[in-house]
Amino acid sequence: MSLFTKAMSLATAAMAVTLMSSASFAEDGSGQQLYPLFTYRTGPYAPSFIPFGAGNIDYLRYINEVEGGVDGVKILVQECETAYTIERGIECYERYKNGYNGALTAAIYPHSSGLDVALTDKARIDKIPIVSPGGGQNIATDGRVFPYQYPLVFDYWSEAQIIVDYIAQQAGGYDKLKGLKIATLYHDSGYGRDTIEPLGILAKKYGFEDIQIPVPHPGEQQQTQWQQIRRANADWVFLRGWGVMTPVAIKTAARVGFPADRIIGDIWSGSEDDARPAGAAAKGYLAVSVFPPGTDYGILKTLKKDILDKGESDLKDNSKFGTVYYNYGVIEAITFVEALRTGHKKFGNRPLTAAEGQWALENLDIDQKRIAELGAEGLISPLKTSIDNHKGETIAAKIIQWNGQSWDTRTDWIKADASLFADVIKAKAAAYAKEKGIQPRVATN
Amino acid sequence: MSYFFETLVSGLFAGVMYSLVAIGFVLIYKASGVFNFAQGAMLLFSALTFVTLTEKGMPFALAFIVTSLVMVVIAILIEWLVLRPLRNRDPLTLFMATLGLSYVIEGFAQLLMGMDVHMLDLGIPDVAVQVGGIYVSQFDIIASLIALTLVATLAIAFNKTRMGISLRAVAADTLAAQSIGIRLPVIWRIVWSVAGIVALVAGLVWGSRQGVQYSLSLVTLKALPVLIIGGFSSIPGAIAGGLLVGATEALADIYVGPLVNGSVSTWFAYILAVGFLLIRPAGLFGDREIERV
Amino acid sequence: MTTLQESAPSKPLRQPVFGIGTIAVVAGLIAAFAVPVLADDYWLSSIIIPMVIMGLAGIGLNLLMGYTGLVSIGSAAFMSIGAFSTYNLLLRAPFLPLPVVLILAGLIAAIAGVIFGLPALRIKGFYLSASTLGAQFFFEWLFTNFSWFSNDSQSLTISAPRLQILDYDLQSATGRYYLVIATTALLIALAFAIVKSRVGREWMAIRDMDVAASVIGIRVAHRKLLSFGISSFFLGIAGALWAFGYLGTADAHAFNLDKSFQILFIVIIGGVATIFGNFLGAAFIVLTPILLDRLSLVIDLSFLGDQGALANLQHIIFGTIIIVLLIKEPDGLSSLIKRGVAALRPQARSSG
Amino acid sequence: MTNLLDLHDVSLSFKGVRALNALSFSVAKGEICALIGPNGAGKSSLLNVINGVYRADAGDIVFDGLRFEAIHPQKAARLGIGRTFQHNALFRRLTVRENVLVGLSRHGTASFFENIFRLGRDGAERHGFVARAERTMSFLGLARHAESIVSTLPYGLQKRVDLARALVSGPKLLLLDEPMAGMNQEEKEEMSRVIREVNRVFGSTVVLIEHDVGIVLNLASHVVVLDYGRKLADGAPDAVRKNPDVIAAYLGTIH
Repeated sequence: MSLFTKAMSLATAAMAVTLMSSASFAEDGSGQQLYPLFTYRTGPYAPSFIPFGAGNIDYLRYINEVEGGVDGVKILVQECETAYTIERGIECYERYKNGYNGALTAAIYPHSSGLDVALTDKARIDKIPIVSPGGGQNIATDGRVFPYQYPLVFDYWSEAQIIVDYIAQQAGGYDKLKGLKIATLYHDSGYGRDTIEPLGILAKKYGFEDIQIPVPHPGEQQQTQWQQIRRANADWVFLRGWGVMTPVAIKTAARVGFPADRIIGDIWSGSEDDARPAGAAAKGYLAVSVFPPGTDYGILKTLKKDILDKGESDLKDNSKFGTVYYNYGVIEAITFVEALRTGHKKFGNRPLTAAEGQWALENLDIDQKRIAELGAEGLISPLKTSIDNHKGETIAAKIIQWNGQSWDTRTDWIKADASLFADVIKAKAAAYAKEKGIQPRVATN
Repeated sequence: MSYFFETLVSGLFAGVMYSLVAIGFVLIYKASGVFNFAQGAMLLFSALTFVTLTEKGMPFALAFIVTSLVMVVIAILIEWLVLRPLRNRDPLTLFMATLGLSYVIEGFAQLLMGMDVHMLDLGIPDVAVQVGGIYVSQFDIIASLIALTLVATLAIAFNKTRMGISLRAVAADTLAAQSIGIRLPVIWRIVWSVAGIVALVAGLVWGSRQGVQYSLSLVTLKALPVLIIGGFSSIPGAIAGGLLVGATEALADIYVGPLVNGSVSTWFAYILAVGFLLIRPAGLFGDREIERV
Repeated sequence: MTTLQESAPSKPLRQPVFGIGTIAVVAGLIAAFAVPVLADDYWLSSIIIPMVIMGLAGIGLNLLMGYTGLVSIGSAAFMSIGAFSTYNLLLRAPFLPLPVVLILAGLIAAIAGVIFGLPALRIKGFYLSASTLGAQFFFEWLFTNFSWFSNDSQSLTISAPRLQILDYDLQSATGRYYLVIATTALLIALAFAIVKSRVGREWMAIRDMDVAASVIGIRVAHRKLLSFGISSFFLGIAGALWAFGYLGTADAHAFNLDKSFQILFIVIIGGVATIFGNFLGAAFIVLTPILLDRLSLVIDLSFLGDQGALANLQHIIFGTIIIVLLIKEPDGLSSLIKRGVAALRPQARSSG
Repeated sequence: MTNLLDLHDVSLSFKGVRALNALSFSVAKGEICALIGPNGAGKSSLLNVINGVYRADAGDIVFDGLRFEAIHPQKAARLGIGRTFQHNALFRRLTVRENVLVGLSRHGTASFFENIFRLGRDGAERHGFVARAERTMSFLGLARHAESIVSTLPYGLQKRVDLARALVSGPKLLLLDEPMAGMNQEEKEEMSRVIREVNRVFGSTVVLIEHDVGIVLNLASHVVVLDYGRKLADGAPDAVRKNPDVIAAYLGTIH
């Protein structure tokens, strides 16, 4: 047997032992609530995950160590790397769906829109709630058809409304929208195309001209697209970018002479990492913000004092504290903790099962008062779910502006009119139910 | 009509950017017959090293030199650890080895220098200037000048220096070159080093445009159809192929895209390249091999 | 005899009816059908099923690459064709039973394979490999850009409307496992039948020396296209299983370039011109990231930095293993195992 | 005696270099014809033109009554032109038996589906192929090595496998490109005997290239001498041996 053969067999044996026995080495988790943290610390999207994951971890660490858990129940964080791929995400889901070493799973946050979709059928069979704040499927708003999907906080149809509302504000009223040209430059994918339909409806309603221009993934060349925009004499550009597409768009806009303060980025085009690489060209660039950046919120000050300054933060680079993605992570962790509290009120202060977690997520009510108690005023807007509405009754976002170094908040919460698209979404959910043969639930409580 | 020309011109400039990446592949292919898939990873690595150094306060010129040296060291390591043990193996094995290599280099790049998105400002103003009724970006003009300078330098180096002549000898006939005393490992080390420096230049130009981040390594995929059309072994081919791909892709996006409700540029260049291959299997400037039996 | 003989791909043509091979096959089948009794849902759903399907995809590429000598880096495109065809056939022709749908989906992928294999008649080597990327990007675009393929679903994803054979529902992990393992077993038998037939010999002849193959009268062009077609047939069915037997739902990006590379690595790691080797390669591809991820739970790796460093380390280890295998073990893990077994059984070797 | 092969004014050049220059000659059915000439005389190129690996620039060829200017190698094989190669062109990762079996490909009658599912004509084809391969292998003394991977065999045996692969399909014309290269005297004589046997038992007409003039003049019934793409002499061994041009240009002082 060659040395190489020996080494390989030794490695194989070691791997087998690891795989079989890893569970038994780990600490006992009974009495704790599991939070399976789906990470993507590698790959093209890692830059956004790193601060996001830190926000997640820091808040849960604060809850565990400073507040002694959620109503006394400690949260056990277990990381699982998905590399933003669906198959590894499924492995993570299968690994943690039934808990871990005694710690119970109440809900799973897949941290990926693609994975959220891929888990839809599995979660229905396994009865595990899947929660995707800011990144869920819009049709899953209808909780009667999707009992286990929670596209909390935001959707792109509401985003289109908010953009149009903001433009109307700037123009001086909805009647001034008539004749304006709003170009949407979108990432050519399911995500990017999602706003074509609502903008079509809005254009008909308000009489603005709706121009749709696709950018193929990854979007490192956009000269022709921006020439189209300039040629069409667009008044505003709604930039629905993803990854590298955003800075290239901002730079190319500057090159063809389109003003940055007439470009409004989507929530995934509105982080520091989207604007900063565009350099000076990005000054004045606007973006929709559901997860407002900044450190001037009560909870952020608390985290700084109790976690960051004690060197217990997951951040390696403290300058990322208070960035869009960090705050997103904190906000997401708040939804988890608040869901647990909601559940504890009904089921008692103990780890929740998936069924109990599902009930809690369906009965969330983070109102203005609770937001103030959390020290999250200005950071989150009220969130109230029901069996009919798994997203939250009011959807709101702010508009922020890049000053060359950081984001400035331009507006207060702009609320989307939920009634406008509700019927279209319901109809889509009904069609889905029919295709899948799902009997929609009726509200019982 | 001016819209057509504007699209054409911007497409041609985009093509120059593709060529800049493609040249690195051609160099390595000529000298070692390897299609180096890791070129994209080298591009990422070099650009990341450069910005990390400048962010630490190192002046531009010094950072460029230090990064170049790092690329030389990497080239020597690659020759020693990968190419030498795989000598005399078929080209496809070497190609697959470079696929593995790209994982290693990307992994190291991010392990050592993190995964942040970096801004890179080369101090080139990126504004539009009007030339003959057409808007042209100043940045594009300068990027093209950089590419031209690079090509000219390489051409002189190949044709005038002793090293370059040895390299061409290796490209023409490896066995004969070895028999007259040219040492292959030395040639490989040099060529991979030069390719590393070309990757650095391309990485800086691309990086200043889209930020230095992981997706820089994906520009490889844009360079591939350029290489198929231009031929893997020809620098003029890489330039001509780049221009052809850039121009047709831009025009197709404008004139074909609307017909198929979307952008076609992810695949258009490849289909163009495949069509091209069916007509001219060796590419625009590549040599056609005669099979000996 | 020598070790060289043991690695011979061919066996004597006449075999006893109930030889060791038959017994091994029967034992293997029994074992395969007993797996759900021993393995829990996690093992089935997230390790065994993807491993088997990726192994099947590896066979698909290996028929083209290992047996005919044509390297494709667009394999995932043909998987996506199989997946999207299956979805649309199930949706739009609900009277068709699942096995028929799978075969039809494979045939559609095969037709696409033949069309995108046409450049092989003019070009070789990595010119050909690079041109297969055309298929990769074209189909990813096609299935993203025309929502008809995903029945106008908002997220452009497809999910199986129904998964059943003769009223037996296959949605559970065990059901999906049986679907996957039965399909794979049949396709393994088919793969063996092909490579042991005249066609298989002719493919290998083309791989080893295509000019000589042409001179002795083998229809080289026809055989190359056939190889593309059959390879794509396997990949198409593997794609359908990947989408519906494993992921549950899929979009075009589930079959991106990374997937094509994974399949290529499966063939390199498992060994070219093998059938079972592909499952070794697939095991490696599926298990390595999970193992490295789990390693961090067992051993304190904080000295390496954070979790992100560990994830990058995975990349490095993975790439290194590919290179080391290419250098040390060009015939892949299957030949390593053969030699390992031979080394452990010296008596058997001297008597054989 | 009729001619099996006629070449008329065949020319071929590579990148401006003339490999064959208006070459004409005939091979009679059943004879052993040797092509001799120095390296670069165009001998291998000539074989490549006859069975279609190269395409002649000018001239035409008549094989077994069929006239063509260029032919596809597969068509040539179907017409009954077999071929061995100067440099090793075996299917190196296959066994000897597989190499020989592949040589029968053009005789395959079963369809793809019959082949893989072992239906219909497959059984007859399989049996016929195996029988023919076994016969050819034992005829060439390869039966012992049937299961060996060819790349592991010594050079001399590989040459024989190459011959077996060409012979097994029963070609009317067998083109042998230096079948005795690299062999010692004893092996060469053994190979000569085999070629003569092939010619006698299988009835194949043989055109061969060989450098060893002594061997050639004993083996061949017809010798064509080439020099720089031109024909220098053409005739029976004795006549060629006495041709003054040949003596001057090539044979020198031998005999």
